[in-house]
Parts: sequence; structure tokens; C-alpha cells
Amino acid sequence: MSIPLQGGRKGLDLVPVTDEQATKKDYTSDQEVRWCPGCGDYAILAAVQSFLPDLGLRRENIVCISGIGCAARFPYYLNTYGMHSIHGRAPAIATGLATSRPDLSVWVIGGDGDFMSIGGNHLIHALRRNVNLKLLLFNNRIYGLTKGQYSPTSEVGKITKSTPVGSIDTPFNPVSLALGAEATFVARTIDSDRKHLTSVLRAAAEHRGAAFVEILQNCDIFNDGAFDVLKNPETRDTAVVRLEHGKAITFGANGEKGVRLTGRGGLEVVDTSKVKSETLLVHDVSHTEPALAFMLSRLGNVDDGVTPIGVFRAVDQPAYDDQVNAQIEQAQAAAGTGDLAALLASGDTWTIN
Amino acid sequence: MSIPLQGGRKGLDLVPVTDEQATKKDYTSDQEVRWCPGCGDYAILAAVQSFLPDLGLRRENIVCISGIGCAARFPYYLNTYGMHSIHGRAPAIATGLATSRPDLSVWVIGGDGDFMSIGGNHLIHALRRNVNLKLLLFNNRIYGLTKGQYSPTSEVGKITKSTPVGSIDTPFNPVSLALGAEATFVARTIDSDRKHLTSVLRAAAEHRGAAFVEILQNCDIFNDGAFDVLKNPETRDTAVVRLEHGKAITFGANGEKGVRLTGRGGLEVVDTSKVKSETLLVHDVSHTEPALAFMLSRLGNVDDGVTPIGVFRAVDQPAYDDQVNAQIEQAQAAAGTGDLAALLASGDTWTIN
Amino acid sequence: MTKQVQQRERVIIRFAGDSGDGMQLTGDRFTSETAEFGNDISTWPDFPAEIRAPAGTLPGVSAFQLQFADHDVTTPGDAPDVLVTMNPAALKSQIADLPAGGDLIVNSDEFTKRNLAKVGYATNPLEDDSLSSYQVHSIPLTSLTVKALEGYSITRKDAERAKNMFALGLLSWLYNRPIETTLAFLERKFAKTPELARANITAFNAGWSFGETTEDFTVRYEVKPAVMPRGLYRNITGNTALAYGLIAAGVQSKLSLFLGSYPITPASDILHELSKHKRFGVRTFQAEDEIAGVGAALGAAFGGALGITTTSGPGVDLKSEAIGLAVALELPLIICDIQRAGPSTGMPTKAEQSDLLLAMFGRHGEAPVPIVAPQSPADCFDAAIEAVRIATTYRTPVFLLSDAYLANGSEPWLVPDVATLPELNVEFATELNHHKPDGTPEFWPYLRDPETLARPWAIPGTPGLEHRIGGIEKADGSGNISYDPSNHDTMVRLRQAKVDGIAASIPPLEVDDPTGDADLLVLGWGSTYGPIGAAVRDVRDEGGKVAQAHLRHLNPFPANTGDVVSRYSRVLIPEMNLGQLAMLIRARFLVDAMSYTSVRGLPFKAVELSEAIREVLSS
Amino acid sequence: MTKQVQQRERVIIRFAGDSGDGMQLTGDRFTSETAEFGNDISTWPDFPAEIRAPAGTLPGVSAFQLQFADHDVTTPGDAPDVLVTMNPAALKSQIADLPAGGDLIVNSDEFTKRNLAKVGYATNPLEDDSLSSYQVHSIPLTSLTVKALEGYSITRKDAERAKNMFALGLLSWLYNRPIETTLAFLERKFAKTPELARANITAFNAGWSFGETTEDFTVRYEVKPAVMPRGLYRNITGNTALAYGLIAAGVQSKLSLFLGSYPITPASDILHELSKHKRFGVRTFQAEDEIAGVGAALGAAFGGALGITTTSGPGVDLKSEAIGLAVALELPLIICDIQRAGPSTGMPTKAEQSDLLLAMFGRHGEAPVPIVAPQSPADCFDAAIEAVRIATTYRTPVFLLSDAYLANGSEPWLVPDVATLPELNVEFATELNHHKPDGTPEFWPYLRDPETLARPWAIPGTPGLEHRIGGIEKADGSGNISYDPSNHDTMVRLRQAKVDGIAASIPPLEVDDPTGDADLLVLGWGSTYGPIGAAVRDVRDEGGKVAQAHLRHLNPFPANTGDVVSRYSRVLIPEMNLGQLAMLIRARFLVDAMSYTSVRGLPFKAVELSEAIREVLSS
Ligand SMILES: Cc1ncc(C[n+]2csc(CCOP(=O)(O)OP(=O)(O)O)c2C)c(N)n1
Ligand SMILES: Cc1ncc(C[n+]2csc(CCOP(=O)(O)OP(=O)(O)O)c2C)c(N)n1
Ligand code: SF4
Ligand code: SF4
Ligand SMILES: [Mg+2]
Ligand SMILES: [Mg+2]
Repeated sequence: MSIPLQGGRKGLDLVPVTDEQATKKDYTSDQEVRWCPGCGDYAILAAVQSFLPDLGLRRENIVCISGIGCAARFPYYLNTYGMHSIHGRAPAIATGLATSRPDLSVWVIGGDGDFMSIGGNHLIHALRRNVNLKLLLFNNRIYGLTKGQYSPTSEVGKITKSTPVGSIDTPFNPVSLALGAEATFVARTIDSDRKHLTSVLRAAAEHRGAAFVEILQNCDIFNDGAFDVLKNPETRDTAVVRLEHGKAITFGANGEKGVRLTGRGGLEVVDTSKVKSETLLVHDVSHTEPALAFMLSRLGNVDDGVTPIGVFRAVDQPAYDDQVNAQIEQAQAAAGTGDLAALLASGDTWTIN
Repeated sequence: MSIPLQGGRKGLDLVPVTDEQATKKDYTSDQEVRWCPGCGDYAILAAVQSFLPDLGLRRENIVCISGIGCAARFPYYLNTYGMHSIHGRAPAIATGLATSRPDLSVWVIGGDGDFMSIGGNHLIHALRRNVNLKLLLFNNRIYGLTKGQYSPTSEVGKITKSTPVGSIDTPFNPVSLALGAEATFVARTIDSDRKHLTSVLRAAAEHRGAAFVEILQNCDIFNDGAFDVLKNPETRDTAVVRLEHGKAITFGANGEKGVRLTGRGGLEVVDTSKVKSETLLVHDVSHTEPALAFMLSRLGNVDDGVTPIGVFRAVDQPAYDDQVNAQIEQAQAAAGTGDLAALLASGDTWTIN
Repeated sequence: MTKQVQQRERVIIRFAGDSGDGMQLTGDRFTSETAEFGNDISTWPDFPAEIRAPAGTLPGVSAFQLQFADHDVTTPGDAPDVLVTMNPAALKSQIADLPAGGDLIVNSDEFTKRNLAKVGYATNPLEDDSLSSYQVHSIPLTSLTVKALEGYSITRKDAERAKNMFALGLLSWLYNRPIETTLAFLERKFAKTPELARANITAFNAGWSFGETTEDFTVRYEVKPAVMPRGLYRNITGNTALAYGLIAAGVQSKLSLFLGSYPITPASDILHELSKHKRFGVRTFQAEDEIAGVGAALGAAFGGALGITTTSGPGVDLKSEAIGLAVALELPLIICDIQRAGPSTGMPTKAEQSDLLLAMFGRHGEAPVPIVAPQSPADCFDAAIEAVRIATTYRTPVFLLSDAYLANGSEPWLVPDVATLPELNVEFATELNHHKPDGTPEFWPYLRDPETLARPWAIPGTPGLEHRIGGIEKADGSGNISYDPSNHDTMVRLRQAKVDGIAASIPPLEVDDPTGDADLLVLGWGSTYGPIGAAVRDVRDEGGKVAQAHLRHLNPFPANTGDVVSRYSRVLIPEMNLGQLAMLIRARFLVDAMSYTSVRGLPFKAVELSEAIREVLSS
Repeated sequence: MTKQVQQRERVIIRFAGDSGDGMQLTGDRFTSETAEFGNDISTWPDFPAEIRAPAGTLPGVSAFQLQFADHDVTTPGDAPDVLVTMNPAALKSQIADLPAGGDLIVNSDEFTKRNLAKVGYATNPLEDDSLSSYQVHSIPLTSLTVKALEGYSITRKDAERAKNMFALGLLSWLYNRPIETTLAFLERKFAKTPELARANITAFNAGWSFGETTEDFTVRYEVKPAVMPRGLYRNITGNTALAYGLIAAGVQSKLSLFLGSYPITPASDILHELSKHKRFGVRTFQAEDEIAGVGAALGAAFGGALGITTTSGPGVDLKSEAIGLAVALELPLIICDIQRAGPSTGMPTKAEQSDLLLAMFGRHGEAPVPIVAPQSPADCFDAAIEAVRIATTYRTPVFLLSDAYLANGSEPWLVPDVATLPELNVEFATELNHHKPDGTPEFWPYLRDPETLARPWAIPGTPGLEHRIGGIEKADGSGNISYDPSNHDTMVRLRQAKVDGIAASIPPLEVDDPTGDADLLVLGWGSTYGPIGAAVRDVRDEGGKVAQAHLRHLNPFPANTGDVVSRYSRVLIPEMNLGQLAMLIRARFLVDAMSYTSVRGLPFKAVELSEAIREVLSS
């Protein structure tokens, strides 16, 4: 899969690198992992622990911040700096850290409750500001840690402890919401597909600004099999569309399906054998405007919809933290660093002798 | 302008009506209006006070709930039931009221700080749930009540008290955000255009479910002229696109400009004299999927962009509160209303004699 | 072999195993059998914080303790008489609580090298001498169960899982429990998989028979039924009782319930419970966060519903601002805080009483809120009704302070006759209540009832009473915005006076001082009632003179509280915090109340309290 | 006509007019001139809550009061000697405060039928007898100004607007103020529109000349310069001083400042001020809400910045949960609460001291946070540095409790020599600090400094010290997650002990008891320092014996506080709340401290306090 890079490793530009080749072990903390056996979080953890060393960064310059939830246990298991904070607030906390420390690679982890329910506002604001954060949503469409209530990404009609006769509210489509919130990097991937997951994470890491990645994650205990249709060898080829930058959008075991624009401002799924290949939509993550990416994000929202995974959008826009720092540098370049004595004695003064 | 109605006055179906013709005066409270002279809020107030009587509802069944801000003073001036609550929380408070009282028409008022900053999460959740609320965003792109800080809808580079060398964060496009949050009714209008404003409010009132209306509102004191280009007779015809359901999208003093789909999945502005009129995009508020509405919402996000006003989307989907009530009715229909004595004595019991 | 039968007045059993071992279920079933039998009971489920920590690890241990007796019991007991441990982790984490000589039942199958290593046992405790001070019953529970289930067409995993029923059967035999409820329960639980139902029943019976036949157990115990008031009983946890109390209050007040809540341990079960009762017109709203939860409840209250929000400490923090608004709006609202160990995330499944001062003072400005606290699981029912009474009568938010221990603990409950429940008459305003200077009638939303100082509750839909309320200071009476300095002072004091005035409607603090000449008063609140009561009884049994009083109302205090605390030369206040009630009592009544505090996430043990009381008595 | 000159020791002037009349500016300029002249000053701007209420209405009145004297002044004074009212609304809302015989300057042009009707004057007070007890100077300020500006090419509106400069000129003449700073100011202010600059200067001069020539004023006043310590002075408001104090603390500690804030009255000006100082590396983040503001500050603190958040009551409510997290994380964090009148939205521009108990207890669990409170506008500078000292030394969040009155009030400030500012040495951890049982060195993030109990501050980017922290209870030392009951108890008590231990680093509470034999102590905190001091002085002037002490540290109290309050047979605690400090003092020291409270959104008047003191003394 091709990874869209805006100017190489721009996202990591200011983070110190090392020549020493680290390993997964270096990124594994000494804390016992405490997820349920079989939880999709294990796969994600393993992927992250394996892929981080390849970034070649100094481990001490990586920070992982989470809220509360099963997913949010993540930082404890990663041998970097980390903070397990409070429910929903990790994007805000991370914003402060990233803005004051350009030399860090800051990762934010949260579940669908953490990011989409209580933390929804911090998430969309971090995205709109384009703070240099990598935000990983572990979407298991359920509240795991509190033992199984429905979440804002649960499908309508879901029967859970808090919805004994079925939930009634339309779920968020996290990719659509992120795009509506001006996100500059939006992607989706699946816990069990290590290769895809890793490539998306790498693209996120290298993006400068806020990178939002929805990871479809299985909760063994309270929502088992939620993504089976996307994973099952028999169904996955027709259920999943793998978006690849610069390539026509096709899927099916042998690419027998494709996506193209309709004349009415929508997308349609077609048999690739029946249409000219030039008419298929070529995926381009770098559209200035998010409308087309938004349209792709809706492919799964219809009956028998297909779920696109991969990078939906990756555009180059100034990052909030970079600009905060630039304003400081400009001020200092223009008038020198602050002089405390001069500040205190500024304004109308008088002297008593 | 044509008003899209899904099944007539569906949004007001359960609200008691009256035959007595009320007037603006009936909807005017005895409280002195305390906005700055010239504030756009006056025009909105007048429009609401004038249009509400026409709905023919019993005044006592209308409730107006707001957060905090200049805009949020609104309820005091409307002679209905009202609550001036706390900053950002009005959509949540109104959700509780609407869900427990299907016989009320509930209006929620907030500024861009109230709805898009501190209250952003409640807003998007109310939209996704499709609670039967009419949410009016008074967007003056500034914090008025706290005397002029930039807001999440302020344009980049805005110099305010809190951004002395210019703001650096990308603003939200409220229409895009609402569409990304699964809103079933999304519209935009302008404080000074009474006719348009009224028609949009009426459409919102009649929509069943959450209706989100962005009203571009001038703040005389801290952001004067923000929307002048959309109001000035010399510029407005080319700056504003009036969306009308079922009509081709054109604008300009004599309809000399139009909007059509490009072959690349976007929209373009064309000279209507140079293209066939059939190729123009015909506006349809009732698309099941919000992608096209989203695309329209982005028309203003590019250089020299145009600002569409009118109803972007109006689709018929079950309202949260209706479904909550339906679940209750079903439970009662199936097994009768609750019997307290039976409940208390349920489960394993034993008797001591 | 006929076994000897010994009489016991009371027995404490603790089941402990891996989260996956079904210990909570086992405990529940034993509780049901015991209730059926007629003993008084108190239970204490102790969950791990993790959903399902890796099998066999210490953090994954789940325990359930119960005490049952032939007399009134108020606590699940301090130390178990019998400890059942299903694996090495359970043994390691629980053994310290078993007194020397206690019975230890161990599932020996699980004591493999690997499992022992997981929890850091260098040698197998079943084989070294480390357990020599206990009565060890080392039983291969897993393999016995699997063997018993040979022939059933179930998976090996399912067969192994049934080992908890084997253990339950054994214990049921040991204490001669009636088994019908359990058999019926298993039929119900596995209704869809009859084979599993049969297998579990077989496992249960196998456990029972094992007790009969094995020589390991030579004694059976008998605990006579307790003498309890006549009537219909059920076992009930605090969270269920609280939910039922709210429903009952809704019925009694004819208000429809609206719960706005965001899940959080240990409060979530109230949301779960209430969401089942749609037949009572209960609306449950799972909000996007705690602020929306309380906000929606307040919005519903504005509309005339009984607005409720349920949460635990972190959620209370977040609700503070909206509760302050409710104080200003003077609308009824019930805030249930099921306290857990803080600060911050703390220990989410463990109990603490450390939110009292938060409930008292956790809002900016002068924003007094009444506080009610239940003292036992079943008492949550009455406390909830009392909270609703205060909220609706005085038009005020009310805190209901339960805790993790009450929430999950259970006890037998004499199901009340609905006819005896308090009447809660709530009237909405329908009439104009004031006249303008020129004589035209008008509606004043802040015209107070002279007795309660409550304002009228005029709900949308009422013609002619249209009005606006808000968080800005309001003119006394008219409710219009007012920045008048004296008016603000008046309103601040009126709101305080209204809350203080509730004292007139609550019963006096009762003191239990049998000899009437105690000079030490032990004062408590909330879930410590059980252990304090047990400790006080123990001390009295030894001849100590000590009085006990327990506060259900923390704000305002009952009118006689000052008299009570001043009557005793010494006052001891045990709390599961650093002395929060003590601070309030000291400030208010200037008595040198002593604190006994423990912040361990665990309920007090009666012995530590009786020790503390003895120390004061002898000092 | 030469005018008579009278000496005055002190004068109190209040300017009042419509929000659009520029009263704050007028007051500021008069203050500057007066400072320049060398009087001691104290000011009190009193804004309306509305941005710009409809012109001429009561809610739109904006006032500015100042007291200046030839001696030390601590308050802007109780009642004005001179009241300047620019319109009927100002007259109506302020006149009650003017003592009989006081000078009343009125802009008669504005007393039109329409304007009178707007505020409910049936007759024109300038024409009926209602003002007969005052020295009324009824002057057509608007028309005189417009006339003076004939010939300038400015709009009529601009000419009318200059009437405040006319009034300022008149007052400047009346008190013989130096005018250079005002002229320079006008040049600066209207640098881009020189015609307006000239017009305003002309208006000012016209006012001055009017004083010279009119027969209405026969007397001029002279207030001699005050004797003040030598040095460079400037006038400073509390919010500016607070911002400067934070910047200074950043410089002294070599930490870069990160402010995470959400605008709110009356705290926003700190955000505005700090956002100007990018040259000091100050990063200001206007967050989406208060939770994000404090969250970002905490995140920055984790990264080694000096994390700050500024807000007022409603914002503190919202920040509670994150502050609790900061308590658990044990990271430095400064929370500035600029208190305003609550509860809920209350009266947002008015002052109150009602967040003390919120700061103390407003978090779930046992989550102690130190509290520091400034006592005057300029003192906000020192208090901010002290808050930073505590936060960085003890690795703890710290509350800085200012209020609306300090925030906007101003006083002359002897600009400190930077060399004399406290040194704040902050060291980040760089080394491993512990050994595993097998001897390998490791890093323990919760290994405490034995003296301060502070934990190491190891920031990301430090090789080898990678660690994780969080809100779940941590094992003492290692900081790993721990659900061990005893560990929790230990940690709860350690966190409390750390905060209590701060007392060792703060100066003892000083008592001002000149005769040494007072038996009444007046104890205060925060912004009441000025009026308490003035009242105490007044009582002493009459021979009353009264001691005064003022607490800068509210948590922990200075170590000698118990001694101090116990030394006096009576303790009176005046507060702008319902007795919050009194509660803490009573609970802690069991002294029967009396409260004197007023919750009017206004600072105390010295007379009401001296009255209260006298009453206690005579009882
Ligand atoms: C303020 C607050 N509210 C509620 C909770 C309880 N809580 C903890 S995690 C969680 C949601 C978990 O769901 P999600 O974020 O999807 O994570 P998952 O466990 O599914 O990975 C909730 C409601 C809390 N810890 N803090
Ligand atoms: C919890 C809380 N935070 C902050 C404030 C201060 N505040 C009041 S209104 C407002 C924003 C006003 O902006 P907007 O919502 O756009 O309304 P406008 O005044 O522009 O109509 C703020 C920050 C508050 N009242 N409460
Ligand atoms: S509850 Fe679900 S999400 Fe949580 S650890 Fe278990 S399997 Fe994973
Ligand atoms: S500040 Fe702006 S938004 Fe507020 S009342 Fe004045 S003009 Fe209107
Ligand atoms: Mg989840
Ligand atoms: Mg605004």
C-alpha cells in the first residue's frame, strides 16, 4: 500500500532521532498487560510496539497519553513516557504537551466512549486546530471497561445493559465526523490486519498536524464479532474497500468491484468488468477540500454498504503548535526575548525620591 | 423560496394548537432588551417573535432554552417558557425536556462560543440522536459577552484581545460539522434577511427531529461588518448562493452564475450563459446521504468562495424522543403499566411467618 | 457415613477465584439459599477493577463474602470462617484474612507449576508447611466436576466451568442449605441450552454428594433461622434498592422518572436497572457525558419530571456547575453519588466515603444542597424516597450519597407494603400568584411558600404562567434578573435558609444508649452503620458503655444534633475518609470530635472499630 | 477670580455614566494624574454585566471610584466626596451613596424628558427639591464640550463623546492634578486620528478653564503627596499584577509559561495580558472550554512547563476533575480563580469570596490542594510568585484565589527590583533513583523527597527515565498501579501530609496588635484586607483595642495560626460569603470564631466593619 507522505517525515521533523536500532522489546514496559484474553487491543499494542522502533526516534521523546477505558490502558504497556489521564480529556492534555514541546512525538489513545462520547469536543477541536498529535481511536462500538453499555458508535438497535430493548440513536461515523471537523489526516484500519494497521500508523506518524486513525477493534467480551464481516475470509473481500492513494478504488477478491462517481453527486459500486477502468474513482488523499473523502466515508452508511479502510485524507496545513511557536519566535526575533525589569516598569510610572 | 416539508408540520405534530391568532406582542416579554444598539440579535428576535404566532401553537407549549452569551439572553425576551442556563449545556438540557415532554416545541439558542466551543459535544450528540429540537446558532464569529475574544468560527488571522498577533486555528464550518455529525436538518441564514430567516425557521420548526440553523449575526461592537460582503447590495448577489429545494443552484443579480458537479467529484461555479441549464446542480434537501450537502457546505471554504444559505439538508428520520416514548408505549402495551407492589416483590422471595 | 452436626450462631464464608470462575454467581446462589432458609444475611461482593485480567493473576481475583446467622447481622463479617479459593491467585490474595484454624477449601487442580509461578509462589503451598495453621481441604474441584459430567455433550470448557456449581453444592451440603432455588435458577439461566442446565445441576449435586461421602468433612454445621419480622422477604443490593426507591417515589409522587446518566462504576447498575422499567414510564437517557446527564435531568425537571442523575466521584466533579444551576433554578433534582475510592480514578471498584465535603461545598458561590445517605443496602430504598421527598417539597437538588460497598452488597429486605410508603404530594402551579402595583394579576416564579420557602413549580404547558428562569441572580419574588446588591444578599441567605429549614421536617437524631450513661458517643453516617453497630455491640458485650448514633441527613443535620453531640463528653466519628463529617461537626458544634479513619477502599472491620472504641474508653 | 484653596487629607471621587460614556477611561486618567502627583490611591472600577445595555438605562451604568490621600490608603473609600454623574441613570443608581453635603456634578444636558422617563424619574431631580442636601453642580457638559469643539472637523458624535475629557479637565482643575500624562495619553490614543487627539485635548482644557472661570466652584482642593517609600511606581490592577507575577515566576524558575484558559469574566484579562508576552516565551492557549484549558496546562506541566489555568467560579467547577488528576499526578499547576458572585451565573462582574470551600473540597476523594490568596491588587504579583513556589517545590496544583474586586481595582505599586525577587530553583530529574531487588538501577517516579515529600519531575525527553503516571492509585515509590488497601491508605495520607507540610515553609501569621492587649482579633483573607485595615484603624483611633491578622495561606494555614486564634478571647472573621474561612477555623482550632458576612457583590465598607467591630467590643 502506498503511503501518502507530505514532504517525507514532516510529522517527525523536530523529534530527535537515534542511530541505535531499537526493538519491540525496548518499547515493551514491565507492566503486566491486563486486557481480556483475545481482546483486539493486544494486536494493536503489538503492532505499535513493533512499528515504533522503525521510526528511528529517541524513545524518550515519544509520549503516549490516554483517557479512561480498556483502550486507555495502552500507555502502561508502552515503554515510553506516558499518562493515563481522565475520561475524554486526553486530546486536550496532549494539546498542551505538544504545543509546549515540539521535540516530542505525541500519541493519544482512546476508545469510542473516550473519544466520541465524553471527549468528543476535545477531539474535534484538536482536529480543527491541527495540533501535531496522532489520535488513535480504538473503536469497539461498546463501553468495555464499564462492562458493556452501548456507545456513540454502536449500531442502531443494539441491545446492551443500558438499552435492554435496543438503542435508538444514530451512531457517529468517526471518519465523517473528523472530516466535518476539518481534520487534515483521517484514516481507518482494523486491529487484526497488522500490515495495514502498521502502514496507516506510519502515515499518521509522518503527517504533520493532527492525524486521526479509527482502528476497528474487537471487544471479545461485550461486542464480540462486531467486525467479523470485515475479517472473515469469506466476506472481507466484498465488505472492505482498501483505499490506496493514486489508485483506482476497487475491491473484491480479484478487484471485481469498483467505485465511481455518479452523475448525481454520489458514489456507486460497479462491476469493474462492466465499466471502463478510467471511469473508476482514483483515490487522492490530497484534495484540498474534504468533500470527496467525506463521500467515501459514507460508503458504509447504506444497506449492504462497504467499509473503506486506509487513508481518506492527508493534506498539508500549518500545525497549531508550529504556529504558536512561530509567533513566539517572531516576537523574539523582532524585539528580543523578554526583559523582566522592563516589563515591570512599563506603562505610566513615577518616581518618589 | 420553497420550504421543504417532510409530511407537513410533522415537527409540530404533538404540540397543541390554538385557534386564537396571536401576535408579535404576545410573544414579547416585559423584560427590557439589553443588547448593544445595532446588534444583529435584535433582528433575529423580531423575526422569531413575528413568526412564532404564525405556527398557531399554544404559546405555553413553546420553550426556549439557551446557554450563556449575548445570544443566550434570547429567552428573556420571548414571552414563552424559557431557561437561561449555563454555558454550552443548553442542547443537553433541552434534550431532557424534549424527551420527557413530546407536547412542547423546544428551541435552543446559542452563540458560536456556546454551541461550537464549550458546547460542541452536546450539539453534535443532539444532532446525531435527532432529538426534536430547533437549534439556532447565532454565529457572530466572536465572543461577544466576554468582550471580544476569537471564537471557533473566527477566520484565521483574526486579531482579538486573546490573539493580539492573529489567531492561528482553522475555524469550524458549522454546516459541515453538523453534517458530519449526522444532522437530519441543516440550514444557514442571515440576521438581516428577515424573509429568508423566517422561511428557514419555519422549515426548522416543521422538521421532526433536530434542526440546526446557523444564523450569521453581526456583532456591532466586537466584529462589526463580518458579514457585510453577504449583505452589501453591491456584493451580496455574487457572494451568496440561495439554495432552494428542487431548483437549479444559481446566483448573481440575474442568475448569471450557477453551480454544477465536476467530473472529479467536486463542485464548480460556472457562468450560466455558458453551460446548458440541465447541467446545473438541482438542489435536493432530501438526499438520504449527506455527502452532496456537505460538498455544498464547502463552497465558502475556498478563496473567493461563495456562501450558500438556505436549507442544506432535511431528511426524515426517526426522532430520538419519539422512539424513547415508543419504547415506553410498547412496554406498557405489551405488559401493562408498572405495578409497584409486583416490582418490589419480584425475584427470589421467601416468607417469614 | 453420618456426619456430626454442629450448631453455629453465625458463619462467614468467602468465595474467591479468578474473574472467570463465577464467584459472584456462586456467592449469589448461596445467599439465595441461605435467605430461603431464613437466616439473616449480609453480603459483600468484591470485584477486580479489570474486566477480565489475565487468568490466574492477582488483579484478576474476584471474591464474595457473606455472613449469615441465626440473629440480626449488619455486616458481611470481618474474617471468614471458611475460605474457598479456586486458584493460587485467590489463595495468595485472601489467605491473610483467614484466622488460624479456619477452614480452607482449595481447588488443588489449579495449583500447577505455571499457575503458582504466575503469582510468585516458589513452592506449592499445598505441599509445603505454610498452610499448617488452617483446616485445609485440598480438593481437585475441576477434575471431579469434569468427571461427574462425563457423558454430557458439552465442551470440556463448559464442563470445567461448572466447577463453581460443584463448590456450591459442597458448601450447600456443609451448611445444609435448601437447594430448590438454585436448581430452579439453573433451569432458568440455561433455559436455552438444556444440556448445560442438566450438567450444572449434576455438578451441583456432585458437590453435595462429595460432601456426604468424603472423609475430609466430618462435621456439618447448622445455623438456625433468624427471628425476623413476619412478611415477604427478598435479598436486595443497594443499587437495586436505590433504583426501586426512585421508582416508588415516582409512583408515590405521580411524577414520571427521567434519568440522565453516563455509565460509571459503581453506579452503572442503577442505569441498567432503571432502563428495564419502561412500564413505569421511566425514561433513561444514556448521555454523552456526566454534564449532559445532569443537564438533561434538569431539563426534564423543568418540564415536570422527577429528574435524576446517577454517578460516582469523577462524575460529580463534572456535574458541579449544573448542580449550581439547579440551586439557582430551585428545581427538584436527585443526584446519586455512589462513592468510590479517590482521588482521581483511584480504585474504581472500592468503597470510600470521601465525597461528603464535595457534596457539601463542591460548587462555586454559596450553593447549599441537602444531603441524604443510606446506611445499608436495603436502606437505599428508603433513603431514595426521602431524597425525593426533600427535593420535591423544597424544590431543590438533593444529594444521595451511597457507596460501592452499599451498591453491591446485599441483605434480606422485608418487602414493604406499598400502602405504607410515604405519600409524596407534588403540586404544580396553575394560578397567577401575585398582583402588579396596578392590580393586574401576574405570575411570580420566585414567590416562596412561607413555610418551606419553596418556590412554585410551574411547568411548560401551563397557560398563563409563562416565565423565564436562569442562573443570573434573580429578584426575590419576581425572579427577574437583578444586580441589586441587597437583593443578592437576601437571595443567598434565603437559599441557605431554605436548606437549613429542612431540618424541621426530619426526625431527630436517635441515640442508641441502652444504659443511658455512656460518655462516649460513636457517630457515623452511610455504609459504616453495619460495622459500627457490630463494634458497639461487641464492646457492650464486654461491659463497655458506649452510645451510637447514625446520621441519615448530613445537610441539614437533624435539629437535635448539637444537643446529642454535646451531651457526651467524647465523640468518636469513624469514617472511610480523612475525617469529613468530623470537620462539619466540629465546625458547627465546636465539640472536640475525634476521628477514626481508614482509607483502604474496604469497609471497616468490626474488630478494628471495637478496638478503636475500647482505646477511647480506656483513655 | 481667584479661588480659595482648601486642604484635604483624602478625597473619594466616583465617576458614573453610561457604559458608552467612557467612565472607566476617565477614572483611569484621573488615577494616573493622581499617581503622578504622588498621592496614595486605591481604585474600584464597577462594570455593568451587559456589554452595552441600551443607552441611558440603569443596567448600563458604569462607575469608577477612587480614593487618594496624603497617606497610606487601602481601599477606594466607602462613600464619595464627589459624585460625577453623566446621565439620569447614573444619578439614580448612585445617589444613595453620596453623603449629605457631598459634591454632585451632573451633566444637565442629559436630563431630558425621555432620559428621565427611561429610569422612572417622574420629575427632573435637578428641578425638584430632591437633591437639596447635596452641593449640586448642574453643568451642561455635553453642550459645553460640543461648543468648545466647534471648528474641529469631527463628527458631532465624536464631539459629544469628548465630554468625559471635559469632565476630567474640570476635576483635574478642582484637585489641581498634573495634566501632562493625560495629554500624552491622548496623543498616543488618537495617534492615528490627530484631529481627534486635538479635540479631546481641547475638551480637557475647556473643562479645566471652566473650573477656573465658573462661579459654581469657589473652592479648589489640595491633597498633599503621600509619604511613600522611595522608588519607581506605577499603578497596577490585580489582574495585571497577577499576570506579571506569573511571568516573573517563569523567569525566576526558568520554566516556560503555558496558559490554558477559556475566557470568563473577571479572569479574561489575565489571558489577554499573557497573550501579549510572547517575547517571554509565554504560550497562551484559548481552549474550547475550561476542562481543556486546565487539561492542556497539565499536559504542558508533564512536559516541564509552568502550567497555568485562569478562570472564575463556573470554570473551577468544570476543572475539578482535572485538578483531582493533578493531585494524583503530583505535578505543579497553578489554578487562578478570580472569584465572582455566585452561585451559578450569579452576578458575573461583582466580587465575592465564596469559592474558598470549593477550592478546599471541590474534588471527589481526598484531594488536598494548597491555597494562596492575595490581599490587594499589587499583592497579586507576590501571591502569584508564592503560588508558583509552592507548586514547583511540592509538585502540586495550587489555587490562587483572587476576586473581581482585586482583579479590576488598582493601586500604586513600588516596582520591585528584579534582583530581589525570590529565587525559584526547579530541578528536573535526570538520574535513576532506586534499585531493584537484584541491584539494577531503575526510576521510581513516586520516590519522595524526604523533606518536602515531593516526587521527582522527570520530563519526556529525558533518556532512561521513561515512566507512566495516571489517576489510578499508585504504589508508594514505584508509582505502579496498586489496588493494595494499605498502600491506598498510605498514599492518601502522604498526599495530605505533603500539603500539610507546606506550613513549614511559610512565614508565621503576623498579628497587628499595637497595644498588645487587644482581646478581639479580626481575622481576614483576600481582598477584604483593605476595608478591614481601614476599619481597624478607625476603631483604634477611637481608642478601641483590636488586633488584626490576615491569612495569605488558606491551606495549609501558617503553623502558628492555632496559637494566634486561641490567644484572643474573641475572633471576628469578616467575609464576603456566608462564613467559609470561619468554618475552617472553627473546625480546625475549635475556637468560637464569629462571622461577619455580607454577600452583596460589593467590597466591604470600612464603616460597616468598624461598626461590626465596635459591636463586638461593646458586647
Ligand atoms: C468522568 C468519568 N465518567 C465515566 C467514567 C467511567 N468510564 C470509564 S471508561 C468508560 C467508557 C469506556 O468505553 P470506551 O471509551 O469505548 O473504551 P473501551 O473500554 O471500550 O476500550 C466509562 C464510561 C470515568 N472513568 N470517568
Ligand atoms: C463555564 C463558563 N465559562 C465561561 C463563561 C464566560 N462566557 C460567557 S459567554 C461566553 C462566550 C460568548 O460567546 P458566544 O457564545 O459566541 O455568544 P455571543 O456573546 O457572541 O452571542 C463565555 C466564554 C461562562 N459564563 N461560563
Ligand atoms: S472488555 Fe472488551 S475491550 Fe475491554 S479488555 Fe475485555 S475484550 Fe478488550
Ligand atoms: S457585544 Fe456584540 S453580540 Fe453582544 S450584544 Fe453587543 S453587538 Fe450584540
Ligand atoms: Mg469502546
Ligand atoms: Mg459569538
